[in-house]
Amino acid sequence: MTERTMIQAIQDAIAIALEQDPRVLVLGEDVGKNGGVFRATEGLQERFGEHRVVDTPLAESGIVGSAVGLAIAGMRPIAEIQFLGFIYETMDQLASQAARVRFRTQGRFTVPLVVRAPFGGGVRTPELHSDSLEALFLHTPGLKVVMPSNPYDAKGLLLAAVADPDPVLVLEPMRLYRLGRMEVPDGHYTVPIGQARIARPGTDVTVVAWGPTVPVALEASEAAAAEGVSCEVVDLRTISPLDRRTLVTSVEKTGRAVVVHEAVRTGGVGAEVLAAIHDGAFYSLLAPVERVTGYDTPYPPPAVEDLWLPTSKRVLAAVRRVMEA
Amino acid sequence: MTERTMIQAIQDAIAIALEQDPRVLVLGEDVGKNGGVFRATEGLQERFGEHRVVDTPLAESGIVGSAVGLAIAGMRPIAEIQFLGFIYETMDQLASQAARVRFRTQGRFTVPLVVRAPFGGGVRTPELHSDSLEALFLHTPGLKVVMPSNPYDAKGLLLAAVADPDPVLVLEPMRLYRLGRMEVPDGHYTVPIGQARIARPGTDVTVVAWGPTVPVALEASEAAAAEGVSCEVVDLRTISPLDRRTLVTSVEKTGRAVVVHEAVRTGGVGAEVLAAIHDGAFYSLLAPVERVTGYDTPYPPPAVEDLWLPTSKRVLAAVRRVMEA
Amino acid sequence: MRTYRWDNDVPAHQVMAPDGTLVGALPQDLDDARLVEFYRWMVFARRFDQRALNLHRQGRLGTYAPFAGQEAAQIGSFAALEKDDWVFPSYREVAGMLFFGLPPEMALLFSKGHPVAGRMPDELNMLPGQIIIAAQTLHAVGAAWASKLRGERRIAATFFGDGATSEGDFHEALNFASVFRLPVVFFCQNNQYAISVPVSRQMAVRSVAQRALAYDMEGICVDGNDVVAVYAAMRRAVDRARSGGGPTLIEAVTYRQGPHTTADDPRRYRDPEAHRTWLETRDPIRRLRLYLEARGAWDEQAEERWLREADERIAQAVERAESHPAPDAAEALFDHVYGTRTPDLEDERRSWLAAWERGANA
Amino acid sequence: MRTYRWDNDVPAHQVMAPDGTLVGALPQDLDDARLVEFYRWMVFARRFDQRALNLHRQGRLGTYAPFAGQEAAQIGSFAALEKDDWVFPSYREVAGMLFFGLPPEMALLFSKGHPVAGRMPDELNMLPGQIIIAAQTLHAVGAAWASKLRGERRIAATFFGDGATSEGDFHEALNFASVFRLPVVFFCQNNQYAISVPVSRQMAVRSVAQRALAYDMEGICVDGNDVVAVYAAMRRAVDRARSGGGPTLIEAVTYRQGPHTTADDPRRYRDPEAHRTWLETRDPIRRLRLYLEARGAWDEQAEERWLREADERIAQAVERAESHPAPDAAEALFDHVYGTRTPDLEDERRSWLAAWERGANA
Ligand SMILES: Cc1ncc(C[n+]2csc(CCOP(=O)(O)OP(=O)(O)O)c2C)c(N)n1
Ligand SMILES: Cc1ncc(C[n+]2csc(CCOP(=O)(O)OP(=O)(O)O)c2C)c(N)n1
Ligand SMILES: [Mg+2]
Ligand SMILES: [Mg+2]
Repeated sequence: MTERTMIQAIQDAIAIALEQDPRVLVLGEDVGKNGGVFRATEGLQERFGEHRVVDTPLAESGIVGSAVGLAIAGMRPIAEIQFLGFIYETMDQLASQAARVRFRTQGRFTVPLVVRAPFGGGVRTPELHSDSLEALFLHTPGLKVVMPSNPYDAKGLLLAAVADPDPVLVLEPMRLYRLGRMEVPDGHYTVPIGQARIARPGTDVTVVAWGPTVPVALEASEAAAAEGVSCEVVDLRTISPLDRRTLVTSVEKTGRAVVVHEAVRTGGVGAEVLAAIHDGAFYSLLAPVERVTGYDTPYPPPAVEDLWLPTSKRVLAAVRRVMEA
Repeated sequence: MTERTMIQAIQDAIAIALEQDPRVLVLGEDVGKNGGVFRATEGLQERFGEHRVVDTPLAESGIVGSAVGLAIAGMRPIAEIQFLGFIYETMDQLASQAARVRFRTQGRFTVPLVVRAPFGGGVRTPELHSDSLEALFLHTPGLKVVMPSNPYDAKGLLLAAVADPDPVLVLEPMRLYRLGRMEVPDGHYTVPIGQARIARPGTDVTVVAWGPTVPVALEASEAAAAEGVSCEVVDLRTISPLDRRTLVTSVEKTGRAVVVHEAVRTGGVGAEVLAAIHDGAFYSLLAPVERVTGYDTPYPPPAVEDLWLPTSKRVLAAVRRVMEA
Repeated sequence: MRTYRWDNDVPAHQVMAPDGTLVGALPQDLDDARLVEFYRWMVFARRFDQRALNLHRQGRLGTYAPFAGQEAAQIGSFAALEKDDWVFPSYREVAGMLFFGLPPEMALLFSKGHPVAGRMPDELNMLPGQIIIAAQTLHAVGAAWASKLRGERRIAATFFGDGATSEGDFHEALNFASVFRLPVVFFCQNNQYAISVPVSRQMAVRSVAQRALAYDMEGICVDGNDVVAVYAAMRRAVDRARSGGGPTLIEAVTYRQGPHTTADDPRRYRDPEAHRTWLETRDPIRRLRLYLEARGAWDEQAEERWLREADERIAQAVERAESHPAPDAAEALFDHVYGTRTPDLEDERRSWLAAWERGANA
Repeated sequence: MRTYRWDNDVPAHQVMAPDGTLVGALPQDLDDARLVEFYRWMVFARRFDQRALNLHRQGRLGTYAPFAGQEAAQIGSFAALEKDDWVFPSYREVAGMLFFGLPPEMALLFSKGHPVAGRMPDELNMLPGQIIIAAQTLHAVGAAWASKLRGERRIAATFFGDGATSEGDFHEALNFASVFRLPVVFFCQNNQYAISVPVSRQMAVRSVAQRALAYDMEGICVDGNDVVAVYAAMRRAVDRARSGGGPTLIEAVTYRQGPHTTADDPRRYRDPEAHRTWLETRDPIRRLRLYLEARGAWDEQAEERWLREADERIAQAVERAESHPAPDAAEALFDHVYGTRTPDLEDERRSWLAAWERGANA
C-alpha cells in the first residue's frame, strides 16, 4: 500500500501493465519524453523504451485507428487522447471500427484496446478541454466505458480495462487527478468493470453520481445528513455496461433518487440512469427522480464555469425536493 | 398540391431553397451529376449550375468543415452526408465547430448550416449505412435535429432548417423515401422546428415515435384499436429541441406511454423521452413507460436486420403490458 | 523565391502494352506458368463478377460491388503477398480476396448479408472488406506496427480506391507509416471514379502516387491493367517493407467497367467515349491473353476449358452459398458484441427469444 | 521503374541574414518606414508576451500560449493581408492578431477565460484562436469558397502549427482548396514542436512545404525569423489568391522560445544546445534591429521610446482587462447557444437565476 493521488495510481497501473505484458504499449501525444501533459506516463518511456511508450504525430483518428490495427494483430495498446474533447476526431475509429470488429467478424478478430482520456470541468482549461461526453459512448454497443472517482478505482479499473478482451474507454476526471491521496495497493489488482459501488450507505434518498460528481454528491449528502436526511451515494464507476441492479436495489430501499452529472442534461447518461430506476423501481418511487447536471449549453469559458457546474448546493436542493414531494 | 414521395418532397424543398435564396448551395458526395445516391438532388445541378450544386471530394469532415466556413461567411450551405453512419467522421466539425461558433463568439458569428443525412434500417444496405444516431445530437447543445416521417413534414422541416439561423441536422429515414405518396403543397412552407405532431389521437396509451418508427407505431395502434385500446401516437418530428410539452400533455391524458425507436436502446433518445414524461407527468403515470427499440448491438447485417428492428408486434405487446400494469 | 513544386508528369509504369507485347522487363519470378495462373484467376474472377451481377438481377444476391476491369490490379498485387501477411481490403477487392484464399461462397454470402461472411477463414490474416472509406488504411498501419515491434516478417497491405485518398484517415495513415517507417503497402486502385465523382474532381494532382511526396515515401504509378507491371510494383513495395525499408504508396491506374454497386446507374455520369476506349482497348484480361497467345501459352480450347472450370467452381459456390444454413440469429445478434454478454444483453437476448417464439420479431 | 520521389532539399527562403544583412531583394513595398513599423510591432508583441507570462505567474491570468520567437512569422504574414480578409487563426497567433487590430485587452480577457473575448471586434473578419488543432483550416476553405462564389476580392488566411499538418482536417482542407482552386493561404508556423513532440517525429519529410506537392499547390518554405522573407512569401500567396490563382501553403521555419503554454515545462523535452542557438543567433527581433541600425533607422533612444510606448499601451490594456465588467453570466451561458432560447433553455435559465439568488451556483 502506498498513498497515491489518482494520477499516480494511473501511472502505477500503466507501469504494471507494461511490466507484466509485453504486448502492452502506450501511444499518444506527448506521452513519451514529456510523460503526458498530466504526467500519467511520467518516467515510463525511460523505463520501458521508445518502442513501448510512443509519441505519435498529432492525429487522434490516427492514434485510435492504428491502435485498432495493433489490437487486431494481438497487441494490447493503451492509447491516450489528450483531452476527451478531442475524441470527436476519433468517433469513426472508436464507434464504427474498434467497437465493431468483433461483431463484424463474428468473433474472428477482436480489439482489446484501452483508450484513456482526461475530461471534466473546474480546472480552468481552454475551450473543449472540459466536456463530459460519456453519453456518446453509453450509446455505442461494443465499447465499455469506465470512470473512476478515486485513486483506488482508477488503478483497478485501468488494469481491468487492459485485461478486458474488448475496447474500453477510461475517462479520467482531471479535477480529481491531484485532489487527494489514498492508500492504493502496490501490485496488480482489478476493479471489476460493470459494478457500481455504494460510496455512502443511506436510507432516504439514492444519489447517483460518477467520476467528478462523486465528491459533490458526498458533500451534499453530508449536508443532508445534518438536516436529518440519509443519502445513499451510488458511484457508478462503470458507465457501460450500466449496473442497473445496484441502482434499482438502492432505490427500492430509499424510494427516491437524485442523479448528478457534469455532462449537459438532455440526452445525458442521467436520462438512462433515470430510465433504469423508472423501469426497475417504478412502484417503489415516492417522488420523481431529479437530475442535477450541466446545463444544455456548450461547456462555458473558465470565468463562468463554476457558475455552470453542478454544485453540492444544487444537489442538496434536489434532495430536499425529492424528500418533500 | 402535388402527390409526392418523401424523396420528391425533399428534392422540391432543395430546389425551392436554391431558387429563393442565392446564398443557398448544395454540397456533398455525388450530389451533382448523379443527383445524389437517392436522387434527392436530381436535376438540380443542371438547373442551378455547378457552383450551386457541388460534388466534393470524398471527405466528410471536409464537407461539414468547409460548410461551416461558408456559413460563417454568410452563405446558406446544405451539406449532404451520404449516409448517417458516416457522420462520425464529422463529429468534431459538427459538435465542436458548427454547434459552437455562436456561443464561442457570443453571437458575433453564426453557422446557418443544414446537414442532411439518410439513415435507418430495413432496406438491406451494407454495414454502417443503417444506424440511427440521433441520440448523439440530442446531447449536442447548439445543434438542432429534425426527422420527418412523411413527405409533407420532410419538405416543411427542410425549408425550416434552411431558414433557421443555427445548424440543423435533417435526418431522413431512407425506408420512407419512396414508401408512399402524399399531397404536398407546391410552394414554400415550413413545419416549425421544435413541435411534435399528434399523428393519431387516442386516450389510453401514448405511443411516441419518430421518423421510421411512426408507421410502425401507427400500425400497432391500429391493431390495438381492434383490441379496444385507444393509442395516441406522437410523432416527435424534432429530436432537438425536444417538445416536452406535447409529450407531457398527452401522457397526462392517457397515463401510459410506449416509446418506439430504431436506435439501440441504452442511452437512446427514448431515455430522454422517458425522462421527459417521468419529469412532467409522474403523478399521472399508471404504469412504467415502456421502450421498444433496437437492441444494444451494432446494427446487424441484412440477413438478420428484420429480426432486430422494432416491429408493430413488439409495440403492440408493450401497449398490452402498459395496459395490464 | 525557391518553392516546392512538382512539375513533371510521370507516366504510369508499364511492362506489357495493351496489345500484349512487352515494353519492359518481366520480373524474374514471372514465368509463363505463373502468368497462366494469373490469367486463369482473372478469367475466374471476371466470370464470378458476371455471375454475381446476374444473381443480383434475379433477386438472389443483395448489394454487390463489381470489380470487372480491375482484375489485373487486384490479382497482380495480391500475388506478391505471402499467405500470412496482413490484408486490409475495401469492399471492392473481391477478385484479390478470392485469389488470396477467400472461398467464393463467402463473397456471395457477404452480398447476401449473411453474418457469417464477416468471419474470415482462420488461416487468413485478412479482414472483411471495409465499408467506411479509408478507415482500413489505419488498421494496416497498426498491424504493420505490431509486426515491426515483434520483429516478425509479416507485412501489411491495404487496398482502397482513388476516392479514399481524400479522407483524413488516408493522410494520417500515410503519415504514421512514414514517421514510424512501418512495413505496410498502400495500394490504391484508381478506377477513375468514386461512385459518380471523377478523379479529376477528387484531387488536383494528376496522379495519386504523387501524394506520396508529402510523406517522403516512394509513390509508384503503375498501369493497373497490366498485371505484370502491377506485380512488379507490388513486389518492389512488399520487398521493401519486408526488409525494413518502410512503406510505399502504389497507384494502379485502372477502370471500373461496371456500376459502382448494383444500386448504381453509371450512365448518369460516365463519359461514353472513354468508357468504350477502356473496354475495347485496355481490358486487362485481353492484354494478358494476347501475350500468352503470342507465347503459345493460350488457345481457344484452353480458354474454353478454363471457363468451364471456372463456371463449375462458381456454380458450386452459388450452391454452397444458397444452401448455407440461415444464420443463428440469436448468436449473430447477441453473442459477438462483447467477449461475454453483458447483463443487458442477457436480458435482451432472452426477450428476443421470447418474441421469436411469439413470432413478434419481424 | 519510374516513381514519384522528391530528392531535393530546398533551403528556407531568406532575404535578411541573421546578422541583418540582405541576402536577397527587398520587396518593393517594404521601405524603412514600413520595416520600422514592423519592428515596433514586434517589440510591442514581445513585451506583451512577457507581461502576459508575468501576469500568469502572479495569478492574474489563466492559461496563456506564448509566441516569443514567432513575431516575425506572425507580423510578416498578417501584414500582407487586407483589413477585410478572412482570418482563421489558432491560439498561438496573438502577435499577428494584435497587429491585425485585436485590442490587446481582448487577448488578455481570452486568457482570463472571459466569454467576451470570443466576440471579435465587428470590423474584423477574424475568428478567435481555434483550440481544436487544424479545424480552422477547413473554415478558411469555406470562407474562401464564399468569396469566390460571390466574386469578392476578399481572401482567407489560416494559421496553424507544424503539428496541425498531421491532422486529417489539414489534408482535407488542402485538398478541397486545390480542387476548387480557392483563394486561401495556409500559413504554417513550424516552431519545431507540437508541445513536446519535435517536428522530426511529426512527419518524415524535412519541410512542411513539401506537403503541398500532394495537392499540386505551391509550397513555400521561408525563414520564419526573417520578417522580410515572410512578408514576401505571404505577399506572393495573397496576390495569387486574390487574382484567382488558388491556394498556397507557406511554411515559416521558426522557433517557440518559451513553453507551449503556461501549463508546460519545456525543460523536459527541449534540446538545450539548439535552444541556445535559436535564442542567441536567430531571434527575429534582433535580426531586424541589426538591419535597421545599419540603415540608421534604429538607435538606443528610439528603442527606449518604443519600449516605453509599448509598455504604456500594455499597462492600459492590463488595466482595461482587469477592470472589465465581470461577465453577465446568464447571458453568456444561455443567450448564445441558439439565435432564440429553446424552451429547455428558458427553463434552465430561470432555474439558474433562482439558484443564483439562493447562492447555489458555485
Ligand atoms: C466514409 C464514407 N463516406 C462515404 C461512403 C459512401 N461511398 C461508398 S463507396 C464510395 C466511393 C468510393 O470511391 P473510391 O475510393 O474511388 O473506391 P471505388 O468504389 O471506386 O473502388 C462512397 C462515396 C462510405 N462508404 N464511407
Ligand atoms: C485535435 C486536438 N488534439 C490535441 C490538442 C492538444 N494540443 C494543443 S496544442 C498541441 C500541439 C500543437 O502543435 P502545433 O500544431 O505545432 O502548434 P504550436 O502549439 O506549436 O503552435 C496539442 C497536441 C488539441 N488542442 N486539439
Ligand atoms: Mg474509385
Ligand atoms: Mg508547433
